[in-house]
Amino acid sequence: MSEQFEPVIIGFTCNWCSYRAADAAGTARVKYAPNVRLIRLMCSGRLDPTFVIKALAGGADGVMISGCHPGDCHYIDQNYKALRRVLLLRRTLKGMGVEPERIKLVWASAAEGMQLAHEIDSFIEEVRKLGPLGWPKWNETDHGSQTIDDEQAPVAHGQEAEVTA
Amino acid sequence: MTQTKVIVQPKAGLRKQEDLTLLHEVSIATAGVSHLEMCIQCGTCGGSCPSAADMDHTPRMIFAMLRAGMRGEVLHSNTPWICVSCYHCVVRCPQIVHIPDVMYTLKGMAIKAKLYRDSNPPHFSQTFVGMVETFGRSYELGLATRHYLRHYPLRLPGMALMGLGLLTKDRMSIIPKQIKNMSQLTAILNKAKTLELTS
Amino acid sequence: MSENEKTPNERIGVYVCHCGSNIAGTVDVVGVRDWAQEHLGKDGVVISRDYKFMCSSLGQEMIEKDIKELGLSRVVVAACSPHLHEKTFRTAAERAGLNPYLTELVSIREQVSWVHTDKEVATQKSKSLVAGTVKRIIHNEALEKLKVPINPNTLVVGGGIAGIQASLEIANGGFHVYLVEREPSIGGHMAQFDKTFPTLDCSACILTPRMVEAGTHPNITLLTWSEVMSVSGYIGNFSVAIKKKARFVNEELCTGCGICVEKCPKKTIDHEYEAGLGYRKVIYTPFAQAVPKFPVLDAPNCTYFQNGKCKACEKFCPTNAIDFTQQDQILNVEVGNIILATGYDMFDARRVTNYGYGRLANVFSSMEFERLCNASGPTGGEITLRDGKTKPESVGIIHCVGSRDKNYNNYCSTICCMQSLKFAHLVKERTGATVYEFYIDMRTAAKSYDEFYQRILEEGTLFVRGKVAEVSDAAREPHEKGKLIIQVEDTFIGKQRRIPVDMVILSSGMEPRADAKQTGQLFGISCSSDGWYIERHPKLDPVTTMTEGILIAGCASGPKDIPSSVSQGAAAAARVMDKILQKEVELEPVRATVNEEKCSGCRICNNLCPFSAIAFIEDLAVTRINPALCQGCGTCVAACPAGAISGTGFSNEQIFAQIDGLLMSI
Amino acid sequence: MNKYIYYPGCSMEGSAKAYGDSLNFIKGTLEMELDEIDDWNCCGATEYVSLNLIPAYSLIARNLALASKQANGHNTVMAPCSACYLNLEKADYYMAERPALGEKVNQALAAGGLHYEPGSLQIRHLLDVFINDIGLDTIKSKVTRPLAGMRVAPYLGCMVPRPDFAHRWSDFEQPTELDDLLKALGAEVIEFPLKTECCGGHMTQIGPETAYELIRRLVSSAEEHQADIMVTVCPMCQMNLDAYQAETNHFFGTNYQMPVVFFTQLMGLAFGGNPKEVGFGMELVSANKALTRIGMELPPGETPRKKAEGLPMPERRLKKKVVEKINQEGQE
Repeated sequence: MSEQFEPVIIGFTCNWCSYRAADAAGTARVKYAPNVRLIRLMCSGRLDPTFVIKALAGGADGVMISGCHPGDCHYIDQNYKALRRVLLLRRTLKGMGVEPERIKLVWASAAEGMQLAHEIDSFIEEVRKLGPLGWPKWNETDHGSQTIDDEQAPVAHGQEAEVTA
Repeated sequence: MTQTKVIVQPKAGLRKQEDLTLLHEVSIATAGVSHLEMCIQCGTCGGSCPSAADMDHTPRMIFAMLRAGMRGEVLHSNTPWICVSCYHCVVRCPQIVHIPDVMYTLKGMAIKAKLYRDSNPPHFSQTFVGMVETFGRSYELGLATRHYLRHYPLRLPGMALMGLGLLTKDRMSIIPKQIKNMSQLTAILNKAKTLELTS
Repeated sequence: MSENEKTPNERIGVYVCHCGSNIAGTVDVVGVRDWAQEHLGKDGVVISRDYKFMCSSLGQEMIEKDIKELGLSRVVVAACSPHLHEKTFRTAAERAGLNPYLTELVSIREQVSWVHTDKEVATQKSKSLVAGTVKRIIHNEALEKLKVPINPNTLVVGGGIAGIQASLEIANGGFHVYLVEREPSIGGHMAQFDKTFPTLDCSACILTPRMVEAGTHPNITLLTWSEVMSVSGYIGNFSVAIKKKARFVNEELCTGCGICVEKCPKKTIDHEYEAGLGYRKVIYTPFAQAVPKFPVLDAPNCTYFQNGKCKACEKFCPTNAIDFTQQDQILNVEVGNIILATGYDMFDARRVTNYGYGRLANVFSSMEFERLCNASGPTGGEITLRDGKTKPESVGIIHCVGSRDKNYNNYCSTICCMQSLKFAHLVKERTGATVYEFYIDMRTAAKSYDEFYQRILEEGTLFVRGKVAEVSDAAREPHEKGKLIIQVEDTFIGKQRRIPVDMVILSSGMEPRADAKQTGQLFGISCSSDGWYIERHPKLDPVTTMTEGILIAGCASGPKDIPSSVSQGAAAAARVMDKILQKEVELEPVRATVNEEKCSGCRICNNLCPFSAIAFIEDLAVTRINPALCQGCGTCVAACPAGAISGTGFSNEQIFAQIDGLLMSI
Repeated sequence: MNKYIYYPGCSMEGSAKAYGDSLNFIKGTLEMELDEIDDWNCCGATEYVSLNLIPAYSLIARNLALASKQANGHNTVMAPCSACYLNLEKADYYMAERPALGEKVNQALAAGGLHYEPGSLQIRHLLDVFINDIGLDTIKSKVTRPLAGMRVAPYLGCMVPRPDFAHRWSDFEQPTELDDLLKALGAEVIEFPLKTECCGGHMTQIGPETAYELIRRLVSSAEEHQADIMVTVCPMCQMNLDAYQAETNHFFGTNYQMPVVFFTQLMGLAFGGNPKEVGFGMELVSANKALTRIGMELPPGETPRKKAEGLPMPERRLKKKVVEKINQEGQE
């Protein structure tokens, strides 16, 4: 790993638009930063807030949620529900002392591999600016490259995550 | 205006072999995003240009020559100097190439490389800029007389008539105006001259 | 984290694919293999192998062999995207007696080797992706595919040549088709053309028989002057509401004799069929060969509807078929598959103001010119200037109008070159005028297309390579007076030319339908950034979409010429019949189920389901989900505060475990 | 009261004095408050950019920096000169489009204790302000002496409708704003096909032969359409067409006598000003003949186009609508 902080991003994609956008990016050989690891759901509406908490608790520095563009949802309008949840979640995290900017919602149609790659890159840069998410070491899945900053990591986070996860 | 083909003797600043960095060099030295790389050679620019008839190469050919790295021929061409910046080409270009801005860049490069063929246009620009750098405003009377003295001495009488007309009709001031905070402007311009657009 | 810490008693096989150098070029495949073997043993990985082409029969056999001999209970294949080969490997596993849903694909090609460059980092990412899936798959359950019966009826939307072709193929196959067309007649754009390239046979001559066949086919219900209002359901079982717009003509009584049209006293400009170049009566059949033959009354323009007088049509109708009281009616039909052949719009040349269309009288759009040439058109096939009399002596044809231009449409409309060459021929043939063609690149890439180009060259058409800068009526020289001047750089001689002509034809490109996006949303499919519908796969699956049971054909998915539109119509029909003949369709068993012990009956989930698969059972005070209606999006699963709903294939356990895996320190 | 940060540009006090005077005359009538940028400098015309890029843009940006210091509440900079307007607009746009340029220019400005945040100001041309802020209805309502009987060629030139970064104009090629305004004054506006063709710009200085041809095209076309007078919105255009018309005649052996004035001068007349106070008499090709047309009881000139016959024309539609539609789609 290089000197600069390399954030770890967990990305949730829907099966129909955004995961296929990732495929499209691949097929078109669009290059983007390797910090992101994608998890496929059927729909962004499946996103359970605890997934995000769990990811952050587990050592991710940011979480990207992506779905079809509003109106294009394969399940009519479930991506709106994802949108609502994300907004709510950002507020909750703020309350927990975690920067809400660590969560990003991205709309990407199956054709928008280029755009998705671009979004991923810019999000990684944003998170890199925020620096590592300072959770206390709380299980072996903690990410290697992390530096622990006790002040900004109230123990409550760990517990909260424990409970929800 | 002569339509004769230009034959360029290799001189200082000229390269005989292809110079594949030329296009990029011009592109980044241009204000804004030039899109120069995107040219599809459709000729919309050359077709739109109101002064194309007087150019030895149409803008399209210039872009092809840039690709071919023909530095000498491009910088020696009169094309950028004939451009009247009417922006017809820009709004019609299917690839949105910022053509007039590229032309400005080429003029600048030609002056630096001393490759312009007709000294008249660069001198006009220099005289104009000279005025601006001394007064902060352009000074039409001084500009006109100086420039015409230098390049159209024989026309001057005829022009003088017009100049006189403008003067008597109070459309040309005899004394140049100067801005108050000249020192500030000078400071800015001096600093600016040390900077270049490289990325 | 209990569920992740339990040491699994599963036996997992990991298979890492080189994909030639596609993966191996950027990822240390062997490294990944060994790492999985060493570090994922505690998760149950008993064997880890690599192979050059895992999807080859040899690769598949290797996996099958291991399943049998090593008794694998889970298989993880690190290769390409699941959308490409998930089915391949799941079927292989099934052959070896393993439930297909116990095999998962890890995309280390589309998501790693093709998008990253640094080998070390790429390898590391591949490892964590594999780890994620290994930990996830422990929680996978054996699932059985759901089977639902297929309704053998098909809905075809759009009565252009593609839609007609699709309908006929299916109808001839013995299945019923509802063909919906929003115009008064089927035929689409092709019905407006005069000749068709490259063979120059008359469009009507080859199209009319097909139209008649579609109109009279016992297996086709023709619904013209109709539009789809709503669609619900899923593959095999769509229910569709169709609005049959009031025709004000009783189709039972009307014989199509045309007296009403003849007697109607009012003319109006025909913006649809005659492309604004001709007139039609207020009660009209768009053209002679229209199918069906019943006329339509254009109410907004009708004198009777405007001021209560006239009724000439009614007076003269011999069968009393005119019915001013007719209302729009809604038809509900049940179908198993839907083919969208919604076609294209012509690019509006007025947008290119420097070409003067709409300002300069003798600048014509391509569709206007088609009508000008057409024997049934406003001039009876005479090519004239806007005054309707004068024959042009010189004509300029401009290619790429609105196409290949970032100011309008970025794409090539593919047909315009051939269309323009056809125009050149027609002008020469009928007027003997001097013809200029202004093009950027000549694109004649299909069977006997370039030969046609050769023929036009031979006919003496003057080709100028250069995108026309402007068409103007401002003469500079005496010989330009009263002409249209085409100003262009002749890029072969590198000089600007001003060419005076009498007539200019703008070869406009194709655009997605103005309402393509709304229509797409109606049927649950999406558009590309250009606005065309997206195919499931641009090469290998061009007529299906991401939505099962919704197919596309013709120009709905992008500019096409007649041959390709016809083949796509037939292709879509074949796909539909294959589904129908299977009698039932297998649905992914990804479904949500309610654990009624846990369900508190809070009803939070009740309003979340867009497919109304969730029903609340009053007397038990619990919620139930109808697996046939559930599409498996999982929204309710995520919403249930009691965690009573679980989504097969994407359970919380699976996701949590995958997250742990992905975040494992490598 | 519409308030604007005002960038006059050098020529308003010199060759385009008539422009300046007439603007001063009408601004009261139209309730415009012009707050001149304190100690503004030349925009460099089209000359400086061709010598040295960063200084050229710094020169322009100094004005923007000064303007933004002056901007309290109202952040619209209005320039009546096309070249100035375009230079300011371009500097603002390119500094944003090309951050590298923005940085460098601000480094230079810093040497003078200044800074400009691209995008913080709205740069607009006088005509745009008349049409879109004040509005044709208001302008119509102020007309006390309709210009009936005067056949006017509306000449916009290049640099106002192009490249139009902000999509303010109805069209790049055939915008109708100026026509509409002149019609509102009661003038008879001809269909002038060359309304946005080039006047030759600085070519009058460095390549007169090129310029003369362009001037000829414009003047002859205006004459062909029997215009009494040409109306411009740009000092450079007025200078070239008016002051160099004699030269052009001399060069081609023609004898055009086409007066060229600023649209503000006609507005002044229509608002009741007398010719002198709105700058008439400063033009080299006298506008007297055109002036005599006003007030005289002339039957309205026969309508230029006869009733359409033969095949119907596609209705003509402004591009603006389409542009808006496309923009909306863009935003979706």
